[in-house]
Amino acid sequence: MGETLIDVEDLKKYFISSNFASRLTGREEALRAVDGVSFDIYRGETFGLVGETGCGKSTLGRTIIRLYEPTDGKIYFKNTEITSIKGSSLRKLRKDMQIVFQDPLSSLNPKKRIMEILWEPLRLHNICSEHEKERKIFELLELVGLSKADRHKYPHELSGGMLQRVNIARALAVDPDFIVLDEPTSALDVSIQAQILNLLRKLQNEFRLTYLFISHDLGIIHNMCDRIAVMYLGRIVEVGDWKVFENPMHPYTKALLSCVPSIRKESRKNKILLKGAVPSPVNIPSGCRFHPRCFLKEDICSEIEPDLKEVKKDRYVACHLYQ
Amino acid sequence: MSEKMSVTMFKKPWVKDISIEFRSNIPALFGLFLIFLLFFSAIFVTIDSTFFDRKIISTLIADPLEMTPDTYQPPSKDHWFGTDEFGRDILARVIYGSQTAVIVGISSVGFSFVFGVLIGAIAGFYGGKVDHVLMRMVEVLYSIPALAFALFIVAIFGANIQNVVIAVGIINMPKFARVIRSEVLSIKEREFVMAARALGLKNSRIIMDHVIPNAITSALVVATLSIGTAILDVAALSFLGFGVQPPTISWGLMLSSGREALFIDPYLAFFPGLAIFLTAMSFNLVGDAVRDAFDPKLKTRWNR
Amino acid sequence: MTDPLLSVENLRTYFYTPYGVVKAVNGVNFELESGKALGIIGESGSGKTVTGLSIMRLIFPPGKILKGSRIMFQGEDLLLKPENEMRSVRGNRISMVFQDPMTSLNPVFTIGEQLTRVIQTHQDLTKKEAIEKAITLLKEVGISDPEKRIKNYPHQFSGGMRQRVLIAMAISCHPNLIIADEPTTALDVTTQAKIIELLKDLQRKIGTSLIFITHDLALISEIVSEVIVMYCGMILERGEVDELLSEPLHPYTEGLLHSLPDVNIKGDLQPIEGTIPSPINPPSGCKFHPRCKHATVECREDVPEFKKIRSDRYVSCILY
Amino acid sequence: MRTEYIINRLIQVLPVMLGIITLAFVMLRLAPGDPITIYMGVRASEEDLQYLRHLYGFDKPIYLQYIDYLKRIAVGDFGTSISYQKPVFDIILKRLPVTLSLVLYSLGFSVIVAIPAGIYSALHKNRISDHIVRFISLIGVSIPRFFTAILLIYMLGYYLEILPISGYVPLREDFVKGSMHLILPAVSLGGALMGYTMRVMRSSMLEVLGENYIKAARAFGLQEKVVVWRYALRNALLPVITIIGLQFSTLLGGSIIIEEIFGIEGIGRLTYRALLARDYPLIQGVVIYYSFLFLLSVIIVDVLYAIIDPRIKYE
Repeated sequence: MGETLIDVEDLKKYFISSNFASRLTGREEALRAVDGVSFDIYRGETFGLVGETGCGKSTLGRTIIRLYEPTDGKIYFKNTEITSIKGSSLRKLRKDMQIVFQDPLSSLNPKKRIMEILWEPLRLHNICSEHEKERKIFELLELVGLSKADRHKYPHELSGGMLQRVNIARALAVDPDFIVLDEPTSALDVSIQAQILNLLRKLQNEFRLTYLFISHDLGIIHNMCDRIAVMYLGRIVEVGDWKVFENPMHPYTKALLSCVPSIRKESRKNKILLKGAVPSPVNIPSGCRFHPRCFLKEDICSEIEPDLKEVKKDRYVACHLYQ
Repeated sequence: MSEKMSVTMFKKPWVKDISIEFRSNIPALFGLFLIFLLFFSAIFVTIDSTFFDRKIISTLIADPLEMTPDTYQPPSKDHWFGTDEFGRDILARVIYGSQTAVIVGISSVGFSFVFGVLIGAIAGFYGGKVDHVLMRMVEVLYSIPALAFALFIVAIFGANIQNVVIAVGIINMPKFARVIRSEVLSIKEREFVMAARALGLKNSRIIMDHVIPNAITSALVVATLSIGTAILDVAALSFLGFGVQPPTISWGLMLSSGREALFIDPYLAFFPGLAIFLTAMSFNLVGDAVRDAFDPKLKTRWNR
Repeated sequence: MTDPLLSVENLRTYFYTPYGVVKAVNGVNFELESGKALGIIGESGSGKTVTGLSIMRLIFPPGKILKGSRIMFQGEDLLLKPENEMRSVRGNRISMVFQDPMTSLNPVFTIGEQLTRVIQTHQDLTKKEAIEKAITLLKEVGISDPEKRIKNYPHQFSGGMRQRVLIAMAISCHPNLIIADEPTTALDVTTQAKIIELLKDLQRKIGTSLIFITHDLALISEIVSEVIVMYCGMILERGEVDELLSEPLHPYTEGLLHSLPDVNIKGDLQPIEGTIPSPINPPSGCKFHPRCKHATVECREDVPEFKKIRSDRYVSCILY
Repeated sequence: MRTEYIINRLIQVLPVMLGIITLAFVMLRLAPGDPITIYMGVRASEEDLQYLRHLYGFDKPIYLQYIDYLKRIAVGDFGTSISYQKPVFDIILKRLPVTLSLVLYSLGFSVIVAIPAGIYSALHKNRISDHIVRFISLIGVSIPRFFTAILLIYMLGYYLEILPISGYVPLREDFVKGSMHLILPAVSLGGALMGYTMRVMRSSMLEVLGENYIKAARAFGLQEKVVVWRYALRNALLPVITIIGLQFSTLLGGSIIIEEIFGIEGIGRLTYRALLARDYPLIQGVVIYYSFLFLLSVIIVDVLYAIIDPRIKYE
């Protein structure tokens, strides 16, 4: 495999909810959104992060690019630790890492025209001068498949798909190495979603981008990603390449994959229906956090939390079945 | 096709929203008309006293020392609104009073606006302890009855126009702070602020460029609605003798003196009261319309 | 052929907004036989939800169901019924399950109160009998410990559980037809699978007909036998589900299928070009022509006829 | 759980109360002029002034005065009024029933009129009756209280001679007569609250009627009266309670002007007199009274909330 671009070690992000009364009574609650995850992302790949609502995948993505302060753990970018850099060095880092969010409309300031939105990063990082502005913005618009005339529009005048193109253009403006794609197509219709996915793939080849692709849609993840990590309740339970889809190892991955509907009759498998609902990240179960819903549970599962271990080449699983 | 048309016709989204709202809202148009009238008369009074050497209206205001026999006249052809205890024309005094109302109303709301928006934006954006301290202070102001608090200020520091403006400004300020804070709290969570941070913008820049421009529309709505309340508050202070002092003409004072002669000449109290009421009502009508125009909840999904 | 359970004829539902008239449903025809499951598929703005609401007659101003539309249900036209009679149809003979279980239950009443109220509205039962019935229903939709759970408030349930409660309400009077409007869109895949299993089970057990509205092509194939494809308020294609998905006739359906990042396809997708048209100013002629590869001048001018190609297979396209 | 929630809210309110009390102290000390001089007038000898200053504690350093002030408040000693020469606490207590009955009457009047009207208006959106209700609420929020009072006095009191135009009869002595005396003041005072409550009730009802659970309830064939009066109303009342709670202090403020106009010897009028006379102990006492009533209104609103909204106890 290629060179490591991002290295995350035992990263944690807790949200502490506290108010005056809870401080008095000393009962502050910690929402453990990301609870100790480690993985590498290689240069030029698309690393997929898949999981259900509330599993912490978005928080993880935002913490890696330092939009949230990590609670614990370490993040390395190009072999430099960026876990707690601040001020101008953090601002410099912003040029290398960008993000595209789920909701294309709310990702754009409604009071600004497309041109002003795209000019902001260019000006901020001194990428081009005032008189090159028009040319550079045209370039960006063309790159993402928008017309020049669109630059005078306000976000509310564009459709969802076009807005997401603007968001991608803004992220590309600073010429980053790494982009976090946080459910970039889940607010879009199927026919538009495919256009955006193709665009992202084209841009990746053109600029040697590295993607962290966050999604709950296994179809998209399978289609887009070189390697994937499956998250459950703040932890990664399985990491591997596309073989994860062919031969899932962790019981949760198995269940998740079995539940994906398919248009092909022959690929409709027997569904593994999990019991109960996902527990709250405030009260995480002891031992393996999946054990209360697991269909292959053993005694040890409720006591000891399994580590993410390499069980075959390039396949990591956190489950007692494989330890 | 419609997209192209809407682009050329309405460059700015809020212009479109407001024009659509006002086109179908006749009461709001009426309110707008009354506000126009109010401003016109306030400006007219200034022009009249500056350029015409008090010629036009001053003839309507008799010198109090002359004690004309025309005291307590009911409305007539000469005096449309009647005359007061000194025989002064009430119509002229109501017109003069518009100037005080406009100046005091707008400057006190300006005071609330500036401080309220600042406090609300800082509290909302920074959150945590800053938010806690600022909002508790605002809550203190909110929990004392507004009129009582304004009275305290004016009674203690003296009844003059500046103190009235400040007092009314302070009591209306919490509204702005609260609205802006909650607006900022929600804007802060919107992805475009997150994206601005991801681009590397400084906090101060994010507040100025992204947060305040988006929160300001709701502050403007509160401002329009507050001018009405501010005018009522100012009038209440004047009514109690703690507001603008004579010889400045204010509707509250006129109403207060009209009250004493209520059973002799009801018109004396009626017309200034009506003026206060209509002014407050106009600002409420326009404020409601502006709010409806900006309310995202009222917009349907085909409004793109 | 026996009379179908439901037959929608020339349904047109328009919304008169300040920005213009939105022809949300514009001439929709279909029938549904008793005990069958029909899928309505479409992207946003296709009119699929409004179709469902029109059948329930839950269209409020500025929306209006136009004259000339007919919704024949068990031999009577629902659109001609007085409102109070229509009310006894809703929840009783036709039920609806909505998209968002988080907001479809009243937050200030217990599950039991809400469930028994629906039961008592349509059935002549005492309070006690209604509670018993509620408990049985909750058990039927897979909620454990229903005796205790009926005293809980909606916020104490997860999304999947709430959808189960709503399904329990929908089946409480053994309706002849259930309209499920994207019932699993707000849910996770693992929860979705459980809800779909439940719906299939119940449909089999009580023999009710089902209209399943969704934007998810893959999902629809798992639950319905027949499907109609909607676009801009019109039906473009109709057919047996596996056949329609394996050999789509209409270019739009074909495009949708090629857009789908299925677990089995890797690499570039072949999306439909262009954007979904504005609902206020839809294209002339065939609504799909601006995005269609095969579009001709004719497509721009005339709405193609909705033709029967072979048994149970209809399409609205000049190619056929 | 609910009691815990209410206790939590109380803990949050206490600093606000302390803030109000402190603010009153600071403002009075910042004020130009000396209350003793004002009270005694220019003729008083310097010795007398010194004595009185000492007696009322005005000669101590500010921070000691503040500590003394808090200590006294803590034990319920609000000092002696300079102009009345009576304990402040007794003066306020004696007038409390007067103001409370006025405020409660106007609260009752506005709520009883506004809530049904607001609901009716929401249910008949954009019909003539809706426009009438909205127009009335617009008048309510736009008209100055004292103008309403003057109009009512002139028309109902003077012209038609239906109702008494001034004075107060304790309700305990003669309920009917007392109530008659309170009608005009209560209506003038409550007009604005009525207007606000009406529009909040209307808009909140409209908003709730657009919620998914209402759509779902209709889809399940529930009767329209059940949908409106049980399903929607209970949810729609929440913002109304908030607005009434917030507006409660406005009623207290308005009572100053209304009691003055109608010659009712309540705390509003007392506040006015205390301010005119710069009676510091009395002013402070009145401020404490206001903050106490504020606290009370917060408790009542929170209890009502906890009763109506089951989600509260888990937050």
